[in-house]
Amino acid sequence: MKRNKNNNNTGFFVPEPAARPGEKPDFSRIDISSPGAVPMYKIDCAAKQTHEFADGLIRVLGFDGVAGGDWDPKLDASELLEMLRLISLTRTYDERMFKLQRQGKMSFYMKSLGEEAVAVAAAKALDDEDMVFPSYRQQGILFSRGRDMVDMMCHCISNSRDNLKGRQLPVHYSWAEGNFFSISGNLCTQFPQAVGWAMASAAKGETAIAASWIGDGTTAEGDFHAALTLASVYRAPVILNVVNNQWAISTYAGIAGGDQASFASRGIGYGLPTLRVDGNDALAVYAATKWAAKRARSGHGATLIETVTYRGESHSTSDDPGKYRPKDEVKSWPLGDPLERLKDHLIGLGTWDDKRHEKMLTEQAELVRLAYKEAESFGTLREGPLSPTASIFDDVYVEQPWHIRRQRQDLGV
Amino acid sequence: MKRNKNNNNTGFFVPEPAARPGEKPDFSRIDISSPGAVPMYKIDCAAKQTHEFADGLIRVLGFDGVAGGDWDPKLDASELLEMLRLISLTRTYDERMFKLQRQGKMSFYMKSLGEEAVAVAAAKALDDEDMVFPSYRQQGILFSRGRDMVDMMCHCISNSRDNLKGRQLPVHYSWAEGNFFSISGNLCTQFPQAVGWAMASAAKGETAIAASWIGDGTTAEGDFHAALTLASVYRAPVILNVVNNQWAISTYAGIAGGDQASFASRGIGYGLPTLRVDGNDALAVYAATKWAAKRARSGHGATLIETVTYRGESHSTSDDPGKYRPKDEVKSWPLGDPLERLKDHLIGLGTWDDKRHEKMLTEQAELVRLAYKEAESFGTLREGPLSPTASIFDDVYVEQPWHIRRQRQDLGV
Amino acid sequence: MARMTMIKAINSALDNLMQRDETVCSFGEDAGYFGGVFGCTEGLQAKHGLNRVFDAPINEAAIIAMAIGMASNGLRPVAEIQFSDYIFPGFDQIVSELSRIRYRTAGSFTTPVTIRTPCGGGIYGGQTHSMSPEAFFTHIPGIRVVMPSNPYDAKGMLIASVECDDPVIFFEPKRLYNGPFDGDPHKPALAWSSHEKGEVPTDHYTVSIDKAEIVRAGSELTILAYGTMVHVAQESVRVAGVDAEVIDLRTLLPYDMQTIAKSVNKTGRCVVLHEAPRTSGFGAELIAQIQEDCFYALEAPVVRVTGWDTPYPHAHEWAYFPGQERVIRAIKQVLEG
Amino acid sequence: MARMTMIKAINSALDNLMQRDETVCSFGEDAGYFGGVFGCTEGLQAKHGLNRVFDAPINEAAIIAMAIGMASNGLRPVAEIQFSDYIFPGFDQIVSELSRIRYRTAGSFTTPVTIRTPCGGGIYGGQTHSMSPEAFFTHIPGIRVVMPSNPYDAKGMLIASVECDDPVIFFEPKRLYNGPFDGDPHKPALAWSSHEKGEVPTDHYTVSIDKAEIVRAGSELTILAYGTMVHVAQESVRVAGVDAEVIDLRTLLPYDMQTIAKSVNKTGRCVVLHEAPRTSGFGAELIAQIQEDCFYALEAPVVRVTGWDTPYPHAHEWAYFPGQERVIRAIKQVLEG
Ligand SMILES: Cc1ncc(C[n+]2csc(CCOP(=O)(O)OP(=O)(O)O)c2C)c(N)n1
Ligand SMILES: Cc1ncc(C[n+]2csc(CCOP(=O)(O)OP(=O)(O)O)c2C)c(N)n1
Ligand SMILES: [Mg+2]
Ligand SMILES: [Mg+2]
Repeated sequence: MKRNKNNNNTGFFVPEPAARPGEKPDFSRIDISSPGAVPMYKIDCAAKQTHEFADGLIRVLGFDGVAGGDWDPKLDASELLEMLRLISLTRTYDERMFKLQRQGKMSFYMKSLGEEAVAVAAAKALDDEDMVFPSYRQQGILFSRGRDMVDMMCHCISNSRDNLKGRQLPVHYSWAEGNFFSISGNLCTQFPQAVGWAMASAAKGETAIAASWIGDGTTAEGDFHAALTLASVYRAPVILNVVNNQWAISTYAGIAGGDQASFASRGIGYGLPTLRVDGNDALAVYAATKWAAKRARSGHGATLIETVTYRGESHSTSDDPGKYRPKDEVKSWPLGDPLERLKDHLIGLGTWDDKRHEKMLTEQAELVRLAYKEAESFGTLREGPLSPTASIFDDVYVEQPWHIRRQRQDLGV
Repeated sequence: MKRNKNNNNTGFFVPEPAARPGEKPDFSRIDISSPGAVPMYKIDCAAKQTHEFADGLIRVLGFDGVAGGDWDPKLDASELLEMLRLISLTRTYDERMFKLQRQGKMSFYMKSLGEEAVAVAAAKALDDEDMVFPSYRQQGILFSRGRDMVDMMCHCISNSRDNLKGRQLPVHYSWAEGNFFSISGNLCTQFPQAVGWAMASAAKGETAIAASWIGDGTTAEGDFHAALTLASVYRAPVILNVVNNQWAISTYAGIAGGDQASFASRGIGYGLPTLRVDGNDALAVYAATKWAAKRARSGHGATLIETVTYRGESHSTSDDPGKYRPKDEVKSWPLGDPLERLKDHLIGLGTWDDKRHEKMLTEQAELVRLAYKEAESFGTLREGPLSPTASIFDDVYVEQPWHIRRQRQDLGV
Repeated sequence: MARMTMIKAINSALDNLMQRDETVCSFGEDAGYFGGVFGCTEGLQAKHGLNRVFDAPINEAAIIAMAIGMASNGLRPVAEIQFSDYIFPGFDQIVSELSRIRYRTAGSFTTPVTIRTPCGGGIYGGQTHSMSPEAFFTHIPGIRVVMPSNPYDAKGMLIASVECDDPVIFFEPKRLYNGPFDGDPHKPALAWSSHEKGEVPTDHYTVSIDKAEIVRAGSELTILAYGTMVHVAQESVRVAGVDAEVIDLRTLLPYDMQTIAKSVNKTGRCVVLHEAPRTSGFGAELIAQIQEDCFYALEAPVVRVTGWDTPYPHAHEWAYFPGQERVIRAIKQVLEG
Repeated sequence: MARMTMIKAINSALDNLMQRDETVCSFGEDAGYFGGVFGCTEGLQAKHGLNRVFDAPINEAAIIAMAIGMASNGLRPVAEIQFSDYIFPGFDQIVSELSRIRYRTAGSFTTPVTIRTPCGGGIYGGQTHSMSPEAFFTHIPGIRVVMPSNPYDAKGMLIASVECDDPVIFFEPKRLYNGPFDGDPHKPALAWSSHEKGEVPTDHYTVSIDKAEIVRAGSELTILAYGTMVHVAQESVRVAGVDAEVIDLRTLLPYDMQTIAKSVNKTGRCVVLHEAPRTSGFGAELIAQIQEDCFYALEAPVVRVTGWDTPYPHAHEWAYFPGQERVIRAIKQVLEG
């Protein structure tokens, strides 16, 4: 077998990231148009119109902290502050939980560091009745929708108050009351389910839409194609989001085809409108989501949104990113940090300052600390109490059939 | 549940074909550019360049029978005649086999009426060493590669000479000696396999490429996405063909998303070059395949080709198309008949005439009749002889393991 | 009451369901306008509208995922998979999603989906239109697996399945669609109109999806069968002239162990039939549980009569299909054993 | 010889294979540059090049289909599926394609693919990192299914699998990657360096993928186990102080019935262990065949000790995992029964 390095005429091509550990980070592939470069589209525009910018980047917040361009959602200061608070809270929570995992308090954890705006801003642009089908990196939605933090922690430490009775891995939240669909450990499965949910909503004549999120790596799954096909064919009121944070565990976006075309452009072949968005720009994410939601709600069908961002932390508590990417790659990330950028914007508007920011951080850290204290009072994975052991036999079926009943008796519970 | 008809703001949209039984056929959606409308691309052009015409139509043969435009492959009269002969032979064979099925000679049959050029012209543009992964409607490839017709028939009637030992449904040919991969009854599975085959060829430093064919309906399968992703990421020397014959059993191409965008345009999001071709124009199919093959062989990777054609017959011997589409829809098909068009072209060139054509048809009919007679001498499904009964236990594994041996003994064979 | 084929019975069930409950909808490949390649949904789109009965793209994962999403939003989808041989692209959505959503959300999301799919051999369908994949599904906690053997049960069980809050895989033995089949391909085909189980009420009724049915009471041995094999069993018993108790399992997950154990404890001998390959087929589960629950009553090894451990061959269909000869041989074997 | 973890043993097998046979290649999600999330392919890309060891897109169907295509063109691909819980998107390519290509082409195309995939529980992986899906695969004629229980076998069986002309599903019990595990989570973790089966030659050798191994000879009863449960069985036997014959099946399809039957005919009593859910688990097949082949030797019902018929719960891992207590209870039961 010929063992040719890339790009020869013999041997197939295996894409490689611009930089590996020890090499200089290189993000020259990220094309940074200025705010305003992508025009705002009419809500009922032809999908084709959006395709022109499927490789572009919808941006609102300039690096000078000034908002501009067609897509500026022109939010009130209070709305902006609320997003800032939520992004920051998500980050503070993640930080603490990650540490607690290292201390053995839970079996597993996953942060959303550096991409919190993707979840928070989208959630704020949706209605609370809209059903979200997130992946494991949109915990920001839960904060945005006001889920009780103690409940979230109780899930993560699998204690007696875990609303999922200890059955799911940490961070695989489910919150029916908040229209937050159960996160699956299996990638992409929820993408076409979201389309089905949205179709049901339309069939019932209801106004709620659905939104789902997957990562760049996950776009390779067959279910991605299933979702886009269904969404296109039935014009379902759904927003399909690809969070391109550049990495899928150790493989960069090129292994999913990201070097050949943007993930947004995948929508072109299905005739779906596509928006490619600066994911670290909360205002741009908000505006794009709002547009897609309005479009869906007014009967024009689905939109594919790619948010371009960067996974600031390891994939999960189980891997060391220093083994596959330059250690300080995040520092070279050209789209900056969503928290800092929104903060700068607010400071620029004169409604915020470093002092208030520090105070907020301190308060949030304390809030998280206290919440965890309370959560622990309901037990931890290691020490218990957990949900009753017998409960592992519940909810397999509506009623416990004979064979499961026998097994419960076998276990003596 | 609201039961709204299409296109309302409530209720999801269910696409419907332009015409159902009893209605007037309507192919106004088929956009017929003239030969020459789509330019020829350099063999190493950027994929993007081809995307401009992803909804266009590469054509060579005008309806006046004259060849023209950049894509004219400028074939010799003898090559053109050979294609004519093969298209006609495929049709004659299909015709006879379909009738024989109706007479109970085989359990099942599928014709390729009206789309024979897709298979024949592509096969002629490929090298014989190239591995083809066809669907069940590319029997034309077998004729083009010179497979013995008696062998083909013996397979279809599952007799003692069936090279597949009666294990496969009729028309699910496999012919290793002719580099014709086993046709699967499961749709789309072969599409990503073809990419793997092509990668192996590249890895070995060999020049053979792979080509695969699926139908419009089949593009909806997850494996379609698998194939395009692999082909794009690894720049595999493969040609991925979508034969858009407008129908998938009873569902029209819109149920696979074909109303929203062309199937060729699916390639855009993967950065694959896309060619959309008049499938009833043997010269255009030949030229497009030749281009893609050359591109693949010179290390520039995969191409997605959509051939636009029309399924002239029922899906198989098991359905009645009069139940789901206008009976005479084929007559309104704007791209005509591949055999007639090539014949007209040859007559225009002065190398063919109606008399010779009639003679060829008669000779081919006789050839097929005699071949079937010979085939039947090796048995038929109903009367036998079949392959030895004990052979059903062979080839499950390299060697027969104990449990299968026991089962064979159980059956007493 | 009316005489119906199994196809008509299924159609009637769907029609009744859609009439009574506006959340019921039905879709699949060719299952909208055309009414399905076997005609099970014929006429339903015209009657109930495009949003309730519609064609789906050829993607079995998409079909099942769409059903899951709809069910989680209050609908009762009935998804058709054209042949059970083609259910595997959607297998992940069943194993990882459909079967677990109630469990992993502690009951806060539920997905009452029914998946209908024709299965089994006997129609010269070759290896991709003949599979009996039920055993795979019986190893998936959280779903129910059922298979009727006649029009009356098909209708009643389909209604019960759709009305059940658990997800159900509803297998339809396609060889029985138009008439009973006793395993002898040389006899003229029978029609359901000549069979008492072809008598089907046009109105709504249910047949339990928890209970097996003793279709022939007997004392010498127990024969466990489902789908087409129920008819093969009955005819084999008649031909062999033995006093067998023939049980139509009807439901495979959970299966009705009470009825099974009672019978085997009584007869002490048992034959298990299925069309699917033997190794790790559903017969294995039945036997494992029988030897656990009825060990001291058993007077001979339980014998399996099954399809072979090969893909389903096309031409040699009748060498593969576990017909009367093999069943009768097994009956003799357990009686002598 | 050297002491190796199971991870290193697998790595060494792949390295040997690639060195000897230039058609061997290996790929999977994170299995290229990074060397796999468990490190099984670490260093191989650097050593053997990008075209032989590479990262794959996250699409298990694509991975398996790519392997099939490559194998049909003369390569010997070893595909890694990151967790066996995630093999189902590729299930169709296995059931409908990989297992049947030799058969449906009468041997003219063959696809010698090996699929490696970590399975089993014991690592707090929750319902999507703990599955034991082997039973599904044992119902697919045309593939082989194997599962080693220690580094020595892992290497020898992996080499045998890749060199075998049949497609092989090679399950790696992830709880054993770094050391043996006897089912007691409260004991300090053991390392393979302290276990004789951690002794692994660095050179090429094979271990049969047709033969079970009697890991403890005994006379009172037979215990059938594979993967992690082999170690649970051995420790349970020690604790219970019984003279059990413990058989490590190693290969599940085809399984080594000769060794099994010989043992059960000798002991007359049998316990079958697996982590997977009970209903239609692989234990069912073993029992069905045992009662067929050893009926008159059996003195008590064969007992199954298995995972429960529920998804694998996260927090209550040890209530789900079939540990020593349950095994010992079963041993007592068959000895008394
Ligand atoms: C079907 C399936 N295959 C593989 C995995 C293992 N896995 C978990 S996360 C992950 C990477 C996903 O990357 P991406 O989609 O980019 O999302 P991100 O983690 O970056 O948010 C992989 C391979 C899985 N969970 N499910
Ligand atoms: C996985 C799978 N699903 C469903 C089918 C049943 N089926 C066979 S052919 C067909 C229609 C295919 O239509 P298309 O792809 O347009 O090809 P054409 O028949 O028009 O050539 C269907 C649904 C199948 N064979 N395999
Ligand atoms: Mg990512
Ligand atoms: Mg078609």
